[in-house]
Amino acid sequence: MRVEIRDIRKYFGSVKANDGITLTLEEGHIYGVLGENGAGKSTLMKILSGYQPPDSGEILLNGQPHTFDSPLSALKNGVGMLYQDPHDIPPFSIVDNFLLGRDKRLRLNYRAAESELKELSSKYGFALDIQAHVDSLSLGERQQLELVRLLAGGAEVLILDEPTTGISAEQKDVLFNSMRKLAREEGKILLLVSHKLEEVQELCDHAFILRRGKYVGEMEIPCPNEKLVEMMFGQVPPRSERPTFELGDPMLELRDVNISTYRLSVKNLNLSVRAGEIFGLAGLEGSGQRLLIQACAGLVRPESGQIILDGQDITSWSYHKTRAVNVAYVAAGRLEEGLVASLSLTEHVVLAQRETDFFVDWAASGQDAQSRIEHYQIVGRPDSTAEELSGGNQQRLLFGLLWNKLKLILLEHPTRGLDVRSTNYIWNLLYQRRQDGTAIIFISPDLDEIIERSDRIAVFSGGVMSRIVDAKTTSVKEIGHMIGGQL
Amino acid sequence: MNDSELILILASIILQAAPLMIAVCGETITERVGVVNLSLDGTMLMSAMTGFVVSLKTDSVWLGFLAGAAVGALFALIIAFGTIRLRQSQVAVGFVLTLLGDDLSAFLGQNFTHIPGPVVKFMPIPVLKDIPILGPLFFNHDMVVYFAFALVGLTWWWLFRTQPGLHLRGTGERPEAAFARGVNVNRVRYLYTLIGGALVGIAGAAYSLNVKIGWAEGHTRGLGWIALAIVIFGGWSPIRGAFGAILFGATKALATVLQRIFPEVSVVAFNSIPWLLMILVLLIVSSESTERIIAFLPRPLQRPLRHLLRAAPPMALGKIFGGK
Amino acid sequence: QPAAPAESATEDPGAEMEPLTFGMVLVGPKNDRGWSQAHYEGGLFVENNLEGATMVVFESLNPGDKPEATLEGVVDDMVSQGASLVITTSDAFEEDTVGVAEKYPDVIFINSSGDDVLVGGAPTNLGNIMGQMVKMKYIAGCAAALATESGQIGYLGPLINTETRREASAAYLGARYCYENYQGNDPAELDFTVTWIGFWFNIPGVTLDPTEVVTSFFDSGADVVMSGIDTPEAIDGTGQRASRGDTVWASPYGHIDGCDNSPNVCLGSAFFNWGPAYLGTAQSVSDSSWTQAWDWNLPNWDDLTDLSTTAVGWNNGPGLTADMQANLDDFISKLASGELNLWTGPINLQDGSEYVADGEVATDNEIWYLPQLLEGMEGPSE
Amino acid sequence: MRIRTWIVRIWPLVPILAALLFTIGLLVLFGADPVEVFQAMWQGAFGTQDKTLSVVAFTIPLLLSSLGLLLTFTAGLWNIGIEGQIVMGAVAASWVALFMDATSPVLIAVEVILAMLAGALWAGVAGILKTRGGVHEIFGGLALNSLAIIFTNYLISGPWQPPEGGSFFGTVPFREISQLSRFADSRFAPFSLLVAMVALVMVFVALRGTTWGLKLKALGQNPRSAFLLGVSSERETILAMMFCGALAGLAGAVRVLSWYDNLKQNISGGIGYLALLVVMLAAYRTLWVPLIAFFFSAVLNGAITLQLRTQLHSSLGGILTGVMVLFVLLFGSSKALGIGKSSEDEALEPDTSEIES
Ligand SMILES: Nc1ncnc2c1ncn2[C@@H]1O[C@H](COP(=O)(O)OP(=O)(O)OP(=O)(O)O)[C@@H](O)[C@H]1O
Ligand SMILES: Nc1ncnc2c1ncn2[C@@H]1O[C@H](COP(=O)(O)OP(=O)(O)OP(=O)(O)O)[C@@H](O)[C@H]1O
Ligand SMILES: [Mg+2]
Ligand SMILES: [Mg+2]
Repeated sequence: MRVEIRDIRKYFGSVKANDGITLTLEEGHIYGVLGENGAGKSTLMKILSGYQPPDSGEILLNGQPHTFDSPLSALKNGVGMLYQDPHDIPPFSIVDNFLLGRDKRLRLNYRAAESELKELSSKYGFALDIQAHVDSLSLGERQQLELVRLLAGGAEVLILDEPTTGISAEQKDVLFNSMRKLAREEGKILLLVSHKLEEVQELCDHAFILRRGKYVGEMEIPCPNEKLVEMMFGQVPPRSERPTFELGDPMLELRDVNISTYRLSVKNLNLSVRAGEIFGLAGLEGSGQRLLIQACAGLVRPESGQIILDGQDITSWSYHKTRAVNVAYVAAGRLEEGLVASLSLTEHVVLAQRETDFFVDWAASGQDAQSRIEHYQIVGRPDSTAEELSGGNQQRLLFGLLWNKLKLILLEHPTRGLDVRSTNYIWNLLYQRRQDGTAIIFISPDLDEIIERSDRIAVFSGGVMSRIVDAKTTSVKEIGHMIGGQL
Repeated sequence: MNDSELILILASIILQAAPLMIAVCGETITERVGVVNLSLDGTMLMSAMTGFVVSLKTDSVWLGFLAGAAVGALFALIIAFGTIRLRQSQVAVGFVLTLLGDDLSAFLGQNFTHIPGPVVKFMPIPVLKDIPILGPLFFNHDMVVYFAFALVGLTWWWLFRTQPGLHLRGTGERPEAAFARGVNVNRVRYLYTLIGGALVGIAGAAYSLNVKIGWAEGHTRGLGWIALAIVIFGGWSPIRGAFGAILFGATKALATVLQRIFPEVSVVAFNSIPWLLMILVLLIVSSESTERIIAFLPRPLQRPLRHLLRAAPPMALGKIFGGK
Repeated sequence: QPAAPAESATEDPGAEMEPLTFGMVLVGPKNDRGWSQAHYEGGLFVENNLEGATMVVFESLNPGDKPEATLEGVVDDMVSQGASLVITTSDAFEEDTVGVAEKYPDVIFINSSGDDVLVGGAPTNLGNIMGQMVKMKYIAGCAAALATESGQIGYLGPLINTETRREASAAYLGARYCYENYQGNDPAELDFTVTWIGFWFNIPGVTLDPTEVVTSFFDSGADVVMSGIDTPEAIDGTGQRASRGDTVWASPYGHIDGCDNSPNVCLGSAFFNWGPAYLGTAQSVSDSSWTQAWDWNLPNWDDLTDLSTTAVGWNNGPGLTADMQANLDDFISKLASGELNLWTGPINLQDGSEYVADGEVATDNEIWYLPQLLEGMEGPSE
Repeated sequence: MRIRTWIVRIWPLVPILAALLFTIGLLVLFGADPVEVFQAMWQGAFGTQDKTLSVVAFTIPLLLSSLGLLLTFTAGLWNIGIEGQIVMGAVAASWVALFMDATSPVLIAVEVILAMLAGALWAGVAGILKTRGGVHEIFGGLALNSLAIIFTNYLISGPWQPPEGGSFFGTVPFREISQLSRFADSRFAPFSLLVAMVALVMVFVALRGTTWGLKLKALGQNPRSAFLLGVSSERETILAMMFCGALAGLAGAVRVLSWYDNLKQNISGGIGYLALLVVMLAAYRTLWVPLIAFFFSAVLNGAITLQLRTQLHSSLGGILTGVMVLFVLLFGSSKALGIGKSSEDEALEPDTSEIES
């Protein structure tokens, strides 16, 4: 199979997501697709996989032009895509999810489906529990499920959009091995969209680079990272060095805290974070680290134990009470839990104020908003709504709304989906916060980030917290194993 | 009250619950595909009126039901068009249609109130009706009742055992995923919204042609809302919904019986029972505290209890597909 | 407005009699097959029998159906359309009618089923009219007793007030008498249950559903249902029940053609016939001879279906068998001749207390203001 | 382009006209003369001073309820229970009017306050059922509506029945001193208008100029984010409900103290539902609400004379208003129809062309 993408264009109003992109893909290769945020990677992939039609341009399979009116027709022609968030149906059982859209017969044939599932997943080294429901799976398992579905659908070209965000080291290895297998042994074409150059270097043998919707070049892999980065960003962005910082007295202490929901329960957490310290929590989604953060934020009640903030016992305080003593919580989903899509920046500023007076002074608030926009370099106007902001700018806004002189900041995935530039910016903001003696606890799926940014690290696995390791002395490998359960 | 009398009462309850069961099935289908058809109350009034008038003019109950179904589908079409194509709030459009259906049915039906008309033929099933208890309960009725039970079974089978049913549910849970698997989301939504509406229409006609014979202003007022509540209580499952419909019928019958047993209590008091029960039941289904209570019970009990009492709506219910 | 009245006035021998416009305010829809429709037809009767009389109707005047309408507003309109007589057809309108009567002293007002005149102190341009439905209820009750085999009769009551208690009790008296004297049974064994739905007609969610009440009567062993409410659920429900093979009867209420909805189960309907009374009033108003009165009008015993004379009536239903009919006619003749007065003591109230002493006869007032149901009836009194 | 902008400008009128055409069609179908009909309705609404006054008088409770609904709508709540809140307000006011002894001003003050309390409490129940019990306010509200009416029926047929026995039609008329003084023996009480205007201003300010209004807006758009931004969802939800309930209760008081003079069964008769339509037709814009409430009141009052003159079924009024709201809802925004869509709009709207077609 040979795929040619010819002069693809896709505009979203003023935004030129794809602006005349032409690529050629050869059988048996693993291609990397690189580019900063909004470069147009996902858009191009969605077009190739029939999720969106291009405004113009054409796609040739083995020389024949094809137009895909739906992802299914693309799959029928051998092109399948694994989306940034797997397009599966959480409440469904795995088999239902696998069957949806597959056979055309009226009655569902579960037995056949189950055997096919088993066979394929074992073939690619996936361990899937057929009986489970999708929403009980980890992100990695959900990806595996999607892959199996695509392969069963006869995919010859497989597109994976940022597949490694949020999956464990083991799962990543499993994924990459299966990908190699697919390319080398079965001659399939694989496209890997990723922000992580290391991964591209590790897996791919060729990389395309996009910028602001345009094709800017390609490279044979391996090649020096610098070249790639230069192509992606135009110039090499300054690598932010973490300023060393003298830690203060303990700011947050957890004394054998037990938290349990009917999904997961975390047993006797003991932990002490010092003023100005940055504490990283690693682990697969749903391993308990999020519960810890939320317990500190007052979003879940511990069953027992004590949470002490700066000498004050805040155990099972409400979220708002906790917030009032200068604890901030920044959730992962920006527009879901953090910003209100249709409210303007000014309105956000007013809402988030520490003490709000009953009547709003719109003029003053507007200026306040403007000054924050400048200070946090947000691309937007005081009256532009949150949803009009780009991912990174939304994140900047979230930080712009934080009070100053905080005691504790709790972060989930602070830089998810952000490119190096935005990421550095966000972290610099956080480093500045330490000056006020603010303690920072954050969750990240990205082990490099955790090791690079934290002072100390704890790893969660199945509701158990590991011993606390020092970021300077540990390695991705060690953390990876701990995530795997060897605490 | 001896037990033969009890059976009679139960049989009547089933008879009166039949239209409600049909409406609940219809709305369950609609909501399962992700669309809330809030206009049930207005739809049923319109279809009850139309059904009666048509069967009066044509002297055929079947044409009456057909007309009822058509009206139901028409109202559903307005909802579908307004919310899928025009992207308007499903609740808003539905609510306006509710009030409109009420007035419109009163106006169009003004010359047909309280007059005799054709009714569905009684049709006991020969052998089966003589089975002790079950016979009189289930096989001593008419087509409407049999249809209701058949429909409940069929709907369940369609939803949970067939490929189209899978498409249906997938669309209601996660349209973008369904789309990625080749489901034409909006066509499917149109289709099942219309089917659901048609069923609701049939239910309306079933009232004026079988259970509350004839037509009068506001003839079935309130029942549409009840049906909507029962869909929730039924946890979006036709079978649980059918139980809900029968339970509701039972409480109303209870209100009547209680008045005879306690003549000293104010007559009005009993009329409030169904509503109090409605609140209670919805509490059980959707309150967090139920979850806590269940959590206290022994493990083996928990799953079945959750299955029986709790329910979460389809994830994409009421949401417009295509939004970010 | 039609031009007719002008001419008819000239043709009219009785010279100065000018064409009359009269208002008719209904509490329910004019085609409810019951209370309101009977009044409406009474109005039509006037239009047909009084030269140039025209009726202006307003239906469903009640807060539920017409929150935006008030009796006063409606009457203003009617008067401005030239009405010199306004008939308000429910005791719901009692106070408001007094109000408008004072506002329009030279318009005559009739409040049907009200009792202001009886109580006293009503404005002089206000009168009350009511038919002696109790007498027809005797007959309905008797018919029920003649028909029942199970000895259980269900009475579908509207809401509880003096009028409805009066009529339910009358039905019971009739039933008890015939159950004893024609059926030869022990009256103590007669099971006569009243179930009140809570209003004159079905209000979904607020009243009991009459259809369901009827069904539950039959389920609990009754084989005759008498209706006391404005709408025909009783006869409809019974008809459907019969179509399922049960032998059951119904006796509808309020409208002369009440049986039509399903004739063969119908024992006959007790109905109001306002035509004669309203015609009389209209005539006296237009020749300005009207005088205030509280009329509790009697039936025409010679022909209970003669719409030009009787105030209340009884229309035999196809459901009556020959010998039922014979006994019923005999009972009616006894009532007509006055040889039988069912309100002759001893009559006890439901709580057992004596209401009419042995040998005494209840007065109109005692009957009008009956405080409870009677002993032997089941169902709430308050 | 000229024409297009022009279309966009006059577009809002199109659905209204369509609704009128629909109604006219209905009339013709039933052999009525539209001209005569609209004449009659105009007469019925503005023919005489009394009529105009009763249009105003009927507007007031409708307006009060609509204003309340603006709050709940902003908070993303469908307060269908408003009907019951009106009724409970009426009940509370009646209780005072029937049984309390005091001078007129005191009576009125107590009536108004208790009415607002009662309405607020009834709304609060629906609010708590939602926040604590997860029962959607639509269903909680419906149940509470019926319960409120049943409760009234219990009162007027039981404890509060007139001496000559309950007839379910109402209590005895209140004493003069316990009623609002009316303008030129109409049903219009100037005081109530004053109150309504105050309410209007307060709601306007609350929504435009206060953090509370902003909180409600955030809550309505995205409860989760609002909560994390420091909005106490439960508190604000219940508050919004209760303020709405208070205004509804006030409306109920006006019903029994100036429109009627006693407590009747089903005192509201759907004013609450009508108010929901008003707010929808006003597209949730505060300043439009009074106009539309007045318009609705005029249509309904006109329908009375219409029925008297032409014997047409009076549900016509309801049909006209209903169809109007429906059409505006469906075709009101030219954007949704793709007419006069500007390029920015498209940039902001998630692209779904492939699904739309
Ligand atoms: N549905 C849409 N509506 C409007 N603009 C869109 C839409 N989808 C993508 N865009 C814009 O098109 C550009 C390309 O988006 P795309 O998601 O392809 O970037 P990307 O390379 O995947 O970025 P990231 O690395 O953050 O995923 C961005 O500016 C994005 O905002
Ligand atoms: N759904 C949308 N609606 C409106 N505008 C959008 C949408 N998606 C993207 N955009 C526009 O596209 C631009 C880029 O969006 P995107 O989220 O891809 O940012 P980005 O290029 O990834 O930048 P960042 O690196 O900050 O994430 C935004 O400025 C936004 O105005
Ligand atoms: Mg982006
Ligand atoms: Mg992307």
